[in-house]
Amino acid sequence: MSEDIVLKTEDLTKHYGGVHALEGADFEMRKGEHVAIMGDNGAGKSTFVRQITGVEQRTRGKVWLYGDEVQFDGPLDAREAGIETVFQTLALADDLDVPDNLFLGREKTYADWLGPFRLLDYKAMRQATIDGLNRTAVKIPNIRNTIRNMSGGQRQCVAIARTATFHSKLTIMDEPTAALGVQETAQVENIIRTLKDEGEPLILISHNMRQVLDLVDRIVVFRRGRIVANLKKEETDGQDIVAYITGAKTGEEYMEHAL
Amino acid sequence: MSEDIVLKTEDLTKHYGGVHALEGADFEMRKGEHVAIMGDNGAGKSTFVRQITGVEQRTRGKVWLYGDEVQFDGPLDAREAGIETVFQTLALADDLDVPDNLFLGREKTYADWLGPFRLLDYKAMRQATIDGLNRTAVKIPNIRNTIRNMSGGQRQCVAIARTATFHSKLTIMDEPTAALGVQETAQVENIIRTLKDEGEPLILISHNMRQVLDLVDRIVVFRRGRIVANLKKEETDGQDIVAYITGAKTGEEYMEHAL
Amino acid sequence: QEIGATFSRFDDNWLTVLRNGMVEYAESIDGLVYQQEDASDDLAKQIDQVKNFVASGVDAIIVNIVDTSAGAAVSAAAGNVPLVYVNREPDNVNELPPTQAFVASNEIESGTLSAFEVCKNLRAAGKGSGARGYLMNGQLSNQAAVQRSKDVHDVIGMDMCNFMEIIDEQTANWSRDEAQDLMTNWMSSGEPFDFVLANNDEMAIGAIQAMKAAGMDMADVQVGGVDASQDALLVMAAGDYDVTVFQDSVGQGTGSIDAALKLIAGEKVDSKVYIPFVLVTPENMDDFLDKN
Amino acid sequence: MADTSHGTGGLTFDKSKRSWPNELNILLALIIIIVIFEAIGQFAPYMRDQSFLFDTKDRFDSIFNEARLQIIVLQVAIIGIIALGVTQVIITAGIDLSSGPLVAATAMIAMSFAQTELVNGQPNPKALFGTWAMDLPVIVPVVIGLTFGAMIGAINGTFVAYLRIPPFIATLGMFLICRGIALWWSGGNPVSFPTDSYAFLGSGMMPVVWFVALAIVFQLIMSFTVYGKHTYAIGSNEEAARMSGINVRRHKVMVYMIASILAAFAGIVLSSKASTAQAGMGEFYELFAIAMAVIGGISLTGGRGSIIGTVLGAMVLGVIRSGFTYIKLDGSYQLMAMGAIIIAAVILDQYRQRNRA
Amino acid sequence: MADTSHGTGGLTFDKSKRSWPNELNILLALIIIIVIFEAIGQFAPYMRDQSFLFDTKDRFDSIFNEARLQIIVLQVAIIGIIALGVTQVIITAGIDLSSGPLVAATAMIAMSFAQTELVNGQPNPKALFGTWAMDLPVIVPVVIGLTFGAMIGAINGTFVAYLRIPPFIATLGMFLICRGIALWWSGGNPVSFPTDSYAFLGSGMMPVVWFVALAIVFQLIMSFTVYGKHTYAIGSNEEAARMSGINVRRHKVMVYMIASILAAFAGIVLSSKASTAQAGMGEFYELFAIAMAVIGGISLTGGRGSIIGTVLGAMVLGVIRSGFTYIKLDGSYQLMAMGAIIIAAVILDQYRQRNRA
Ligand SMILES: Nc1ncnc2c1ncn2[C@@H]1O[C@H](COP(=O)(O)OP(=O)(O)OP(=O)(O)O)[C@@H](O)[C@H]1O
Ligand SMILES: Nc1ncnc2c1ncn2[C@@H]1O[C@H](COP(=O)(O)OP(=O)(O)OP(=O)(O)O)[C@@H](O)[C@H]1O
Ligand SMILES: [Mg+2]
Ligand SMILES: [Mg+2]
Repeated sequence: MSEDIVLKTEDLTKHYGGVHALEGADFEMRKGEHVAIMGDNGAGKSTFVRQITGVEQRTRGKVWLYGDEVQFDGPLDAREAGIETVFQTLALADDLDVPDNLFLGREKTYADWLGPFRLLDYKAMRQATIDGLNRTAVKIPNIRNTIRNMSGGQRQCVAIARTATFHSKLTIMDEPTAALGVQETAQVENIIRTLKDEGEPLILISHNMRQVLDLVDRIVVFRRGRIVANLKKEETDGQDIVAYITGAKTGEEYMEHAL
Repeated sequence: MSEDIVLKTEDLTKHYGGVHALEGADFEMRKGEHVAIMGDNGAGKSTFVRQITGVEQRTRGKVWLYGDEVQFDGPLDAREAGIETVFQTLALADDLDVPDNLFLGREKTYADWLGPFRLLDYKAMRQATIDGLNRTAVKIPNIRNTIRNMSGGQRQCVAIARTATFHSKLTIMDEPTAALGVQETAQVENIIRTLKDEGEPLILISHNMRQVLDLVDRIVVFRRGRIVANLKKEETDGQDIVAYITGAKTGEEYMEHAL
Repeated sequence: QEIGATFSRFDDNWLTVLRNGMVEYAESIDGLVYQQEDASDDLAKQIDQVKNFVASGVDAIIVNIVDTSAGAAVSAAAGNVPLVYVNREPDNVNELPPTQAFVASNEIESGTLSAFEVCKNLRAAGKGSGARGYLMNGQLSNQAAVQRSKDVHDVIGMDMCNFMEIIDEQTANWSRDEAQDLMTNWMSSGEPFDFVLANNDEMAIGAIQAMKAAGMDMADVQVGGVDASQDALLVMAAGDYDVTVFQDSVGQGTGSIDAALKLIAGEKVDSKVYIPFVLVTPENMDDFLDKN
Repeated sequence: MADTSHGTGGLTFDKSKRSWPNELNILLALIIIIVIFEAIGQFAPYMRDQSFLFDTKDRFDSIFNEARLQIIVLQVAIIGIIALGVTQVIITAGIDLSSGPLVAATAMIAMSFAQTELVNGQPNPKALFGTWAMDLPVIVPVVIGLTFGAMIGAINGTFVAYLRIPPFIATLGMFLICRGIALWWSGGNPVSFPTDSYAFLGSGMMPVVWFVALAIVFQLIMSFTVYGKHTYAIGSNEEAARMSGINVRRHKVMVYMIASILAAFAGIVLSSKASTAQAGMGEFYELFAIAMAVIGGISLTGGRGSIIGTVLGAMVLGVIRSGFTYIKLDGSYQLMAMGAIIIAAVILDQYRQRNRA
Repeated sequence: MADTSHGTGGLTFDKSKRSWPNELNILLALIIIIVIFEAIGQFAPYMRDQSFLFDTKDRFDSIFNEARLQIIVLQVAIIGIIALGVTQVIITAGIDLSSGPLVAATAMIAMSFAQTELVNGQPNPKALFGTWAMDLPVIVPVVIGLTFGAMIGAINGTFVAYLRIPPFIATLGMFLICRGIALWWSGGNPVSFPTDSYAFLGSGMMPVVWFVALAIVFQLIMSFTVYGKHTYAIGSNEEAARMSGINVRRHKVMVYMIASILAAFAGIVLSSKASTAQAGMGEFYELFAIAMAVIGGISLTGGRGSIIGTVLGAMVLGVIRSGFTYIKLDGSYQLMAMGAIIIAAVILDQYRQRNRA
């Protein structure tokens, strides 16, 4: 397989008991590409992400990352392999403050010979946090407040800042701007553009048509657990995409599976 | 005070320790009016809602509902007074299924003389649930699955269906369509239009400019815990509103508080 | 033959000596299968254990009863399977059916012997005009503890010993380390005292350890306990411990197994066998060194 | 159709793969344990062809060892009654540690109004009160005992719901208080010799009758009433329950009261069964009651679990205890094996639950 | 500026209203309790002008009753050592019930390698092994004891983290297993008469030295190291911690191991202090260790709490116990009052926390 292909899945499938949340997904993306995933609520978008990032174990199917077949035991593995993810559920520790959350699992430390008891470099993390948050334009009165006491959008910005602070081989964002205000949304879109300029590949899940058409190269549509379309941005428009989402149309290559 | 005024607040204020989340909010809405609240993340919108609905106890200020001064001890009181709310945190019981959540706290029952041990009418609730969900167009494979296993949008639709199923004197929705797909968003907007037609007053919190301009009569902008603008839809446009949100402009009557 | 035995608790020092003696004795008898269970001070559990033995079809049951006032219920649970009470006297001892018997000591003796000896020692030390001291109770819900404490109060109620005054009494739950802390707490008030009476040896040893740690001279204080455990006798040998009381574990253990075997064989046995307590002081302690 | 497939938006789902109830896992564990005991009885040399469940000595009319079947349930019936209430408390994401001492305190209190004046023609040696409290109708001690339980439960519930004390600490405090009450009531002395009618409450298989009847009642209540639904809702997400308009605090007080009334009733049955009440009774009952519920598949974080599960959990403990005596396991090994089996039962449950998903 | 006001987007916040730490609440409770005891000593007629904390009889050089101050800490030091570990387990939203029996089992095991051959010139009557195990250097029993603790902790942790047994049930199982081991080790017999060097470990104020030293070490670890941060993160939101790339399972095993090693060490110190090891030791220690942590303001749902809080919680229990003896409260009342005070301390804490918001 070409080294050019960042991520490839074949027949990726996930069943929850009787619920077929994801069914035979074949997906491919190339270096530097930004791909959007769209689809109804419950279409299986987040499920797709959870299979790739090892949060859950898939029912069947294969996943390749940069040409190597991978089967992550957990999100830790996925991160170590270079996948940075903003999950839809955000995955923040409610009782910790913003810097703690931002650096959770990869703290800045010194005296590393102490192993698990190595010391935290609070000051460096605090400064890096403020820098990271400023990129998202979010206003947080006191970053030492616990996440529990943050507004919905503030939480989302923390999760995004976490992903944007670290370089990665593949970034996945599951509805990153859902809870964001006008300004913050614009900033996050800027972050995404920066990634594009730096050639970092990205999967963006979003319900926002304008955003998707603004930002990505290609749009993959999910419907009832299946991929039903794979559209180049230049060859499609909002109405066309909605037709696929609602099931009014189905991509030719996907016809055989159509319900 | 005129019986015409559905909700009025005076100097409504909430401090969390040193964080001044809401500061001296004077707000008023009339019968049949639909009002949007907009503002940055952390501007205090949800805090405002929590003070009105009794989820938290305010630091100071007064609230009138249909002319009566009210001070709710908890959300139960608010609901009994006729306020139906979709909270931003959704307030669903993860281990219960959809009908259970929809009717939580006001179950359909028989043999009511049994008091707390009165019997549940599962069948009626299940049917009513399917009807309610169909109004939101959401697809849920099995409504007897627990909420824990639902996608973000499915959960949001359940929360909205719960509010829309019961008549109320005032409906409040805090970012109801944030997680929704294209189709579902359209349906929820239809629900809101129906409320308008029926003359039920509504407060809508949303970051979606198109939606706000489509649906409501008046837009109130929050910034850093203060109300900074109160705009009739006819007299404003998207750019103008953004100017207020970002602080580029401040409403005349609010100048004195400007930071 | 099969004998099942249930004990009120396994982690009690004296009962362990009794138990181990019984295991040894049972092994020395050909064809005897002996099994023992821990009721962990739970009366209902003990009744159920008796029923479990019955369900398993044992030939006789030996019970070290958790609560002596539950004799009726335990006796009933055994049905017509032979049953022997050991060590503790059930309240229905006078109404036992012919298939049941009991082998034990009379608990009233133990506390009385110990307290009375301390009383005499105090008089001999010239404190007959007034002596103050502390009383350490065993577990408050335990009947031996309640009985032994009552014995102490009864002794002090006698004319001869009414010069003794209890400053305070508290529980140390039979345990040495709790007794250490309790004694240290008492001493921290700075009140002078002349004696310490404890419901068992472990607590007495704990008290002695605490007093020695505080630098007290053990010759000035009379300490009395119950059990005559090996630890206690060694402390006594060191001159720190004054009075304890011996309870014959071997006599009770072998006696109860013998009684059970006789009942199985259908022979007649005495329905009550009392095995007396013996006072132990530094003078006669050598006789008891390897007994418990 | 829509009613049976339970989907909206035109979706259906594959019902054949519907997950089986958790309770089956624990039933499976139960059967495995029984088979193991049977096997040991069959093959261990020292056991001489005995059978755990079957009547090999022709002592009974049926093919089963009826004495064994009875004692298996009987010995867990009383703790089982407590566990029914503890289950409800745990479903609200709470915990009740006070039930063991409450059993003791209630036993003492109820028994002192259930004493009989003459024992074999002699005055009752354990009489706590004067003759006015002797030979009262059985309803008196029962009502007094249950009222006491309700009171303790109300206090527990108030601490937890209104004063927001963590349930663990509120009921740990009450644990100490109830032990204190039990000791103080008669100064550590046992209270014995009940009237015949009181003695009947816990005689023979009566504890099992109570246990089964109460289990059925509460299984129905938890499944089919508003009380049950709200109990699950509170445990699942208390904040959501509150926002949905459930009176969470009042409901919690009710749950703790029910739990304590059941524990008090267990104390009455226990003292009746033993014909005596003693301050040390019920030690560790709270832990075993919780263990029954957890073996039965309850989640200590609330929102999940069932009364049926708890009943099965109780059966597991009953079988284990009986089985240990049957295979003549020594006391110290019994403790170790009991610990291991409790853990193993839950492992099996976890394993099956995970494989299902 | 940005560094000190900790805000982004140009916001500042009013630092003067910064909430005070929870630990102050419990310190307040502690002071209130002490004042109450002083007052009782002053005004209750039967107390004859005694003082709880002050030296009214001129026995010491300082104005304080030093003996009292010492025993207050001494009597909670050993359970306090356990509580340090339990605190960490609870912060991960777990619980450890096995610590009490583990104390007993470790005491037995360690003591049997710490026996001395000759007692007062006579052979040690409690010798468990032959002379080969006599008069060994103190390091031997300590290492054996701690290794045993580490093993038990590793098993607890594995059950909880890898087999996903609820901590309550995993450690309840281990509770029974350790009790069994303690009983089985010497068949219920006490093991006594340690070497001088072993006896030193728990002599005099040594338990306090250990407690304070360990408390300081772990307070620093919890505040300033990755270990501490991850412990809090796991308790706060385990799923989030996992998704953030923390190796949650390995970390949990480590936490349970540390807790069990601390409990094992407490067992060593206890047996040294008492100069004996007995199977029944450490009864209810697990509950009191948890109570210390909870009085110290920990949340049983995880994510919150501190070692300092637990130390203060331990002090509250120490003061109560000493105070009860001081005012000569009867045993049954002691239990009731202890229960009431534990609850009251937490109520105070809750009340202050709520008023702060
Ligand atoms: N753990 C689970 N158990 C059972 N069903 C599940 C589980 N997780 C998800 N599902 C179901 O799988 C389907 C797909 O869910 P998924 O979260 O992938 O949707 P989504 O496309 O991300 O939707 P949204 O836009 O609302 O986030 C839904 O019908 C959901 O109810
Ligand atoms: N319990 C709390 N304790 C401390 N600070 C809080 C608490 N709740 C909210 N805040 C702070 O109050 C401010 C207002 O929060 P609020 O949730 O009202 O924002 P919002 O306008 O709803 O934002 P969003 O659009 O992101 O939902 C934020 O800065 C938030 O961090
Ligand atoms: Mg999703
Ligand atoms: Mg909000």
